[in-house]
Amino acid sequence: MAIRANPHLIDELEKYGAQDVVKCYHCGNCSATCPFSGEVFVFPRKSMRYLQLGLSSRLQGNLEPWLCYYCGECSEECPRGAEPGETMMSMRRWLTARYDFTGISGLFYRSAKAELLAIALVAILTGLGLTLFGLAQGNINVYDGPGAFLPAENIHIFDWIMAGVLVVLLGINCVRMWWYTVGSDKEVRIPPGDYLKQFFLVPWHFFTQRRYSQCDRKQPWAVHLVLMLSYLTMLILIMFFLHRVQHGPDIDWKVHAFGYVAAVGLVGTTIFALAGRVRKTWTHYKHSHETDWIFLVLLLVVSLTGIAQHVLHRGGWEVAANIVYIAHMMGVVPMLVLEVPFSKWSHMAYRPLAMYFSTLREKVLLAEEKTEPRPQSAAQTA
Amino acid sequence: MEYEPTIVGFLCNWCSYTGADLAGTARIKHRPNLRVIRVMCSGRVDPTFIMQAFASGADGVMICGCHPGDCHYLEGNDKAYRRFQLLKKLMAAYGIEDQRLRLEWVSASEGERFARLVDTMTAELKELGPLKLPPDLSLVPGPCPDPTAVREVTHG
Amino acid sequence: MDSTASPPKIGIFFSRADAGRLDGLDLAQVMDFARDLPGVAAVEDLGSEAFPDPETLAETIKRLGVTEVVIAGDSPGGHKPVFTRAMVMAGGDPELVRLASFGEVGAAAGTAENSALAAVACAVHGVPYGLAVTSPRVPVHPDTLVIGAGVAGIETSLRIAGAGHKVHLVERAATIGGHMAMFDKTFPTLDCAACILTPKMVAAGQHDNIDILNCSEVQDVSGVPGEYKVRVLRRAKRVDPDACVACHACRDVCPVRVPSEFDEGIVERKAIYMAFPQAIPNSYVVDGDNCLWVQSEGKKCGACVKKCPKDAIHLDEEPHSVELTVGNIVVATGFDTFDAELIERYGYGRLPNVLTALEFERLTNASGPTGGRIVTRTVRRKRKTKQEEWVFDTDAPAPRSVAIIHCVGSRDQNHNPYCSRVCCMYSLKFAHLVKEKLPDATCYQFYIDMRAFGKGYEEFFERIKDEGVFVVRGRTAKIEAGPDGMLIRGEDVVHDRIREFSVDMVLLAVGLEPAKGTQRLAKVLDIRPGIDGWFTELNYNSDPTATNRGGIHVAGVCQGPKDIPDTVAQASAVAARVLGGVISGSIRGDRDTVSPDEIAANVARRAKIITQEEPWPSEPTHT
Amino acid sequence: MNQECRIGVYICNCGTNIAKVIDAEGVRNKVADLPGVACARTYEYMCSNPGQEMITRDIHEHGLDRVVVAACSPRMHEPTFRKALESAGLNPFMLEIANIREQCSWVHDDRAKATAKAADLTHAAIRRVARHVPLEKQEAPYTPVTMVLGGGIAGLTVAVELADAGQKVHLIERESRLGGNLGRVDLTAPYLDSARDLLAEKVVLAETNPRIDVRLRSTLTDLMGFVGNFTATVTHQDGSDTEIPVGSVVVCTGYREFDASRIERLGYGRHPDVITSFELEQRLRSGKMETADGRVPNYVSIVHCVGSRNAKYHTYCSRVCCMTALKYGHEIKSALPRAMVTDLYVDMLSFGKGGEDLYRRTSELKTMFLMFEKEDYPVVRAAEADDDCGLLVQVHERLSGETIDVPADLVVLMVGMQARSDSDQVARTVGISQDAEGWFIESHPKLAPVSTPTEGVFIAGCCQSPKDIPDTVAQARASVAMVLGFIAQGKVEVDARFAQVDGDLCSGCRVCNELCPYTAISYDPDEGRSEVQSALCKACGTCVAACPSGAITARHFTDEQILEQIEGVLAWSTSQP
Repeated sequence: MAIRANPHLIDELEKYGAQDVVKCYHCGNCSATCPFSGEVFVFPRKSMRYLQLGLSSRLQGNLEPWLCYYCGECSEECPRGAEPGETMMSMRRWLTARYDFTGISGLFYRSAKAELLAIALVAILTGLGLTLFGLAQGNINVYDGPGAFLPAENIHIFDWIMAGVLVVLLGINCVRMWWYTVGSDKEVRIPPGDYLKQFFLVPWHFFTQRRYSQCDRKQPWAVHLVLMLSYLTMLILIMFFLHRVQHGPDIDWKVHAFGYVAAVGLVGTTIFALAGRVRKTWTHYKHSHETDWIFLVLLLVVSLTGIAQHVLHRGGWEVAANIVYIAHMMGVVPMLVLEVPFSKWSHMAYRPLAMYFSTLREKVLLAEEKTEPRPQSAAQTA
Repeated sequence: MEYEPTIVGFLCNWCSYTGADLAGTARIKHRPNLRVIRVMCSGRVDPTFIMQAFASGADGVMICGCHPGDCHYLEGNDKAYRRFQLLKKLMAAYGIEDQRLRLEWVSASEGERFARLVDTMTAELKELGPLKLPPDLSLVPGPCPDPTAVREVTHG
Repeated sequence: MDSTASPPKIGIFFSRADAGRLDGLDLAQVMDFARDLPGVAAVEDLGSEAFPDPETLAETIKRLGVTEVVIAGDSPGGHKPVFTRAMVMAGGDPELVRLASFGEVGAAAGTAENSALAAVACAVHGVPYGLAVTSPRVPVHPDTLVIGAGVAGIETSLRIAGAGHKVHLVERAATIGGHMAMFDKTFPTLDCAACILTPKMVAAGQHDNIDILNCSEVQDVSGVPGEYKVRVLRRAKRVDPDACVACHACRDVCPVRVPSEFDEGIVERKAIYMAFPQAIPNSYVVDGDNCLWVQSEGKKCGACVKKCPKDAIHLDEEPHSVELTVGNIVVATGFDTFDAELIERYGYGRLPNVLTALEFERLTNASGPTGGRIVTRTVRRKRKTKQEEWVFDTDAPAPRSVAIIHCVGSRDQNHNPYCSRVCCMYSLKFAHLVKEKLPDATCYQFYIDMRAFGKGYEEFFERIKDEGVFVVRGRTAKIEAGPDGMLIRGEDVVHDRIREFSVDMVLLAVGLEPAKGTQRLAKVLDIRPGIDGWFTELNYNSDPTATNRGGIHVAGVCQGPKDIPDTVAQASAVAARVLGGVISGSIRGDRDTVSPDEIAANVARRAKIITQEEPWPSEPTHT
Repeated sequence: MNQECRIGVYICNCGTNIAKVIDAEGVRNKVADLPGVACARTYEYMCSNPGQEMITRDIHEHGLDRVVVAACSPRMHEPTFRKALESAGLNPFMLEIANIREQCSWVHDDRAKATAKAADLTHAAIRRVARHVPLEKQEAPYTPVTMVLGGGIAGLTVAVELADAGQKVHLIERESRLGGNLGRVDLTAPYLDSARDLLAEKVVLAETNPRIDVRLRSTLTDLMGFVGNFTATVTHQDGSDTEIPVGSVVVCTGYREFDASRIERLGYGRHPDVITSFELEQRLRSGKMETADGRVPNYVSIVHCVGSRNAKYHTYCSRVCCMTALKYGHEIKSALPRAMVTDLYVDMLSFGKGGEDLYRRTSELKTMFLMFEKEDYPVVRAAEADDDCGLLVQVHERLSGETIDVPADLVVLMVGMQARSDSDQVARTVGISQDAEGWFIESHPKLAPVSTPTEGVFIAGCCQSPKDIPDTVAQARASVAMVLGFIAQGKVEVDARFAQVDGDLCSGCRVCNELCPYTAISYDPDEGRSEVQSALCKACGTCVAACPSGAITARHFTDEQILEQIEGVLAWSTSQP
């Protein structure tokens, strides 16, 4: 059955950042350069082909964009300047939008204005809510100090509700991802047992970014890992040790030491990434989508306000600390409710899943090949 | 040793010789039994040449010219064809098998065809075996004349 | 023109879409000039819009009430279809859309401004540029200078000399023949390059009308078209070519070994050498940069002088200049190949059995170091210096598998963006040679598009496939040393597979680049090298061999990559121009002397000739 | 055998071309002792300077009077070695070439048999050369008038260049206007320059230059004579003939386009919106970019290699279609800015100067490129009524491995070039040959790309094989160089090989008079015998073979020479006792 070519898909992807894919003339240099391109998954050329021809069904079921870590070697050596790395990046954005049942992802990716507006709205609501609620309580001590209206345990309630919402949102999207990429494929049937046996891959890839480290260049992986681990550390501190984190003004080294390391990691990597994007130092910093800027700036704002709040708090300037805390929350809340499920952060969930799914697929396909070799080209029989 | 027939080929300079060269440039392999003699036109092939060739021990003779209508000299191949028909009769009279003399059209682009012709004729002659002429039969009266006797007519 | 019809109202639309050569051009001034041309009713600026909307244009055409349209710009042809359509939509005549292409005539006139003005004037009058802007005829000196003695230069020289006119053939190297002399076979007929070229070389060497100046370079050119004064530097050859009998006695005693340029460095030659046995002039020369005697200013060595039976060697010879007067100059400087070391991942220079195309040509050549045997390179240490050296030993093992990689340095914006035009075919030829000489060897071709466009080329490609060569569509990404020879990795794009083959030898189909010194020569001759460094022809389509300077022509690869048949044809084409001028006694002068006023007058006059209101101008012929 | 002959025999190794299959040294040893052989040598490349010098040196040192070279085909290097003999003071006709490369080493594998054959051929050449006699070349004047067949860009270039050099030209065009196929084109690739201006310039120059005699609606129907002295018969539309004396003829008869209806699956002739490239050109030029039912197309699909690179139609690549298709990519986008252009190709042959750049720029216009396998043409079918396009083009797309339906309102078929249907007639008239595809064959692709076996007849442009405008112009001017070479010399050398009648032996039967296709033999009633006019004779030898009195000799192809050759090839290889 023939698939209909869709010349308009490329226009759509352009909004997600695929600017140069039209230039590709399919020499295959990128796929052969990529250290992850192997027996079953040969990319990024084929994905670029799907995009050029507008085969959205093929593209939607494609796991390959998630297998790419954008080390940038393919882009550097591309004879046509077709930016395969950036194209894969934009396909990840597009896929994120496709997985997202709410349609908000797509809206954000296609329109930076919409995303900024949403962030501003959530931030203002948060700020306004906290301030008004505080004023209604008669002070602005949000979390600490006399009469704090939002102590750690209250925040935890909020945390867990938030986490629940996120899990549901992301969960639905992950199931959609599974359906598009693995579930709906009638040709490659994955035995249910394999799902269980290989599930360890999800946390494994999530925490180690193992595959990223296999790129020829280690530095980007290191930066990415530091950022991610710092973020995770912060998350764990907040989710489980918030009352100790917030406690002050003394320094509680058992928790704060982690916090400091994570803060240094967060601020350091964010500034590094921002500077890199401004100066276009690495290949994957050369093309910045609006969402990349928004994400980094937001992260920096959150980190800096967090640090400021912490310093003020330790210094005993409670009022100031509490005001800064509101500002901090104005960054944190949009980050959690918008970025995590609908934008850049969501790839933290999709990528390990993609690794998991791709391993499952690979196993089935390789096993099939053993019993019934696929038709081989002349060159292979040589 | 296996019997290998020897064929004398008369190839016209414009089509067939070029075609045979093309077989070379295109490396179209064929049997090494043909010995080519270049003539300007198949119309130049004198019946004497053919008889001399058989008398001197050739197992076969192949004349190649341009396709009808393509002759570089307009109709030399036509003349060759008519002569060939007469010669066939003469040969039958001498008891020389029909397959031993062929007239074929090979154009400058038919390297492949030329090679196949050589192969098929060689195979046919192998079947036939060596040519046996009556021992007392001499086709050509005497040895060819002394070269000094060739007179050069100076052109005015 | 029909006098009863209402006079035309011409609308001129200026496009800035292709800004390329518009740099530094004052478009406003050109627009002002256009406004004053007869019949011009409107001058519009289209801006840099690449694809204007036909409906809007139709509206504009209607609004302005123009009956004829001229689209002006660097490369305005891109707008022609939309204007034609808009014209029809506006009820006008689609045939009355004309182009004023500054880029097309870019090489023709001196300044960008002049050519732009001329192009606009021509288009307004409906006179093709080539008709209107002709330069005056000037008398021509019958002698010709040909720079570069590759197959192009030799062919041009032979054609001109054969017609009875004197040619000075200047060659930088010691022998004429250029790159073609290095080749083994030529595609697609596979006849040997030597069989085609050496007779031409011999003919050139023996021709009374051809004066070969080897080891020479053009230093300076002055004068005017038809009468150029050329100063040629003749480097010291240090051997009298008339006395030398090529007995090789000198070579045998010379102690200095350096890589042979002719053999692409895969074998060594002495400091006194002859590039190859069939070299023309068939005489030894001394490489002064490496000769011990020359370098020590006469203190060391000098063995060859003593050994020479004919006293032909004069190591103290000094370079000197000669002055030539010529009417025409033909530039046929050819090419150099891409430096494969620039693509690190192919390992050239690091892996001994990664060879460039020219190295392989020499290796497989019957007169090469192994007598044409294809063998792998042996790595060994020099006995004295302990330096590693790579050599081709005749008894070294033959490669069991050979990979040929296309487009090395070509079609790649990181290197040369253009297609080098010959690599596909010579790669196929290599594959054939490998299969012919080593029938058991496996041979792979890695390619992007197979450009087998010439007569018999596609058939050759089919034949190579029939011979069992594996063709893999896809560019190779990297070559690394492997456990068994080398490992080559590339994507087979039509089978969607990564291919990793273990190979013993890799041949890099390196692309062509303008010869070293092209820029300098362009400056000396005052002609223009184009974007990629190749000389710019006067007009891509109609005048592919002329340049902006009268009497200076380009032939062969120096104008752009081409194969041997195309080079020979182009070289003969140049000879036609030269002969045409010499026979008629005059050539066209420089084309950059035309002023805007002259152009307008000229155009108007030509327009009358076209409508046959005026007779064909009789041109003075000089004898 | 003439014992007084001193023959030098030279066996060429041709690198490894010959030596790989033939034991050259063995052949040398075998022939070295033949009567008359004064010296026999082998050498790497006989055609090279040292090789030729070896011959000239031997001629002087050994007093050779005849030379045999066993090497490549005489069509290749006979002139080279003749010159070498001449330079050594020997008559150039005292040479015989044994073709042991094209007709021996290149076509045989069996070393022993090939060596035996090479020895036989060399032996025959030695026997033959012993019978050679010195022949003197004749000279004839050259008429500095050139006839150009075909008024396309090639013919116009030849005419204008020659006229510019002050020479008289007759330009013969079959159609009622000049311009040829280029006249159907609007813009040129890769720079989208105006083809009309390019052509208009040449046409004006040709039509207004008094040195160019343009004859429209005319054909060359007969060409008699020889180089420098042809008589061309031009037949006009009204049936009248003109006889024109010319020195050379340049054939620039061009090509015709492939008939796309032969490939049924492409739907040409069945779907009105499937058009050829020339039809698109016409639409672009007339500004009517519409479908058959008057809609503005949203999708335009271009299919490459129609009739080219296909064993069933034409095996060769038509060389210009890829670039033209890329040009259309731009033109369609310009005329229909909202249309989507798809381009179905096999290999993208954008090889010329500026070609790769055009390919890149066309990609940047979002032209969708789809690759199909050579010979696996796409299938064009009508779309469903509710579709947003009129046609669907189904293609097995190689770079995705998918079968794809490409939407199209207009399908443009890039029809290839093929030889004109009347090219065989032209070939016969001027005496040149055609290859299997009907293109005219050049003497040698690299040595003589515009020459033909008939001296004074040249070929240029697409009648030789497909090529683009710059290559056509270059080739046209290359043939101008050949013509100007003759004009500059003012004379031609007439082949020394012609037939001669021995008046003493001629019985005056006049059989030969009728046979000669060139009317070179005339009967002298006073003397009662026939005579050959050497300049008209083309040395076919038909008369020689037919003369009942044996009175006619074909110079350089005498009976004796050929009979010696027969003896020679058979001396060692006969199966008979």
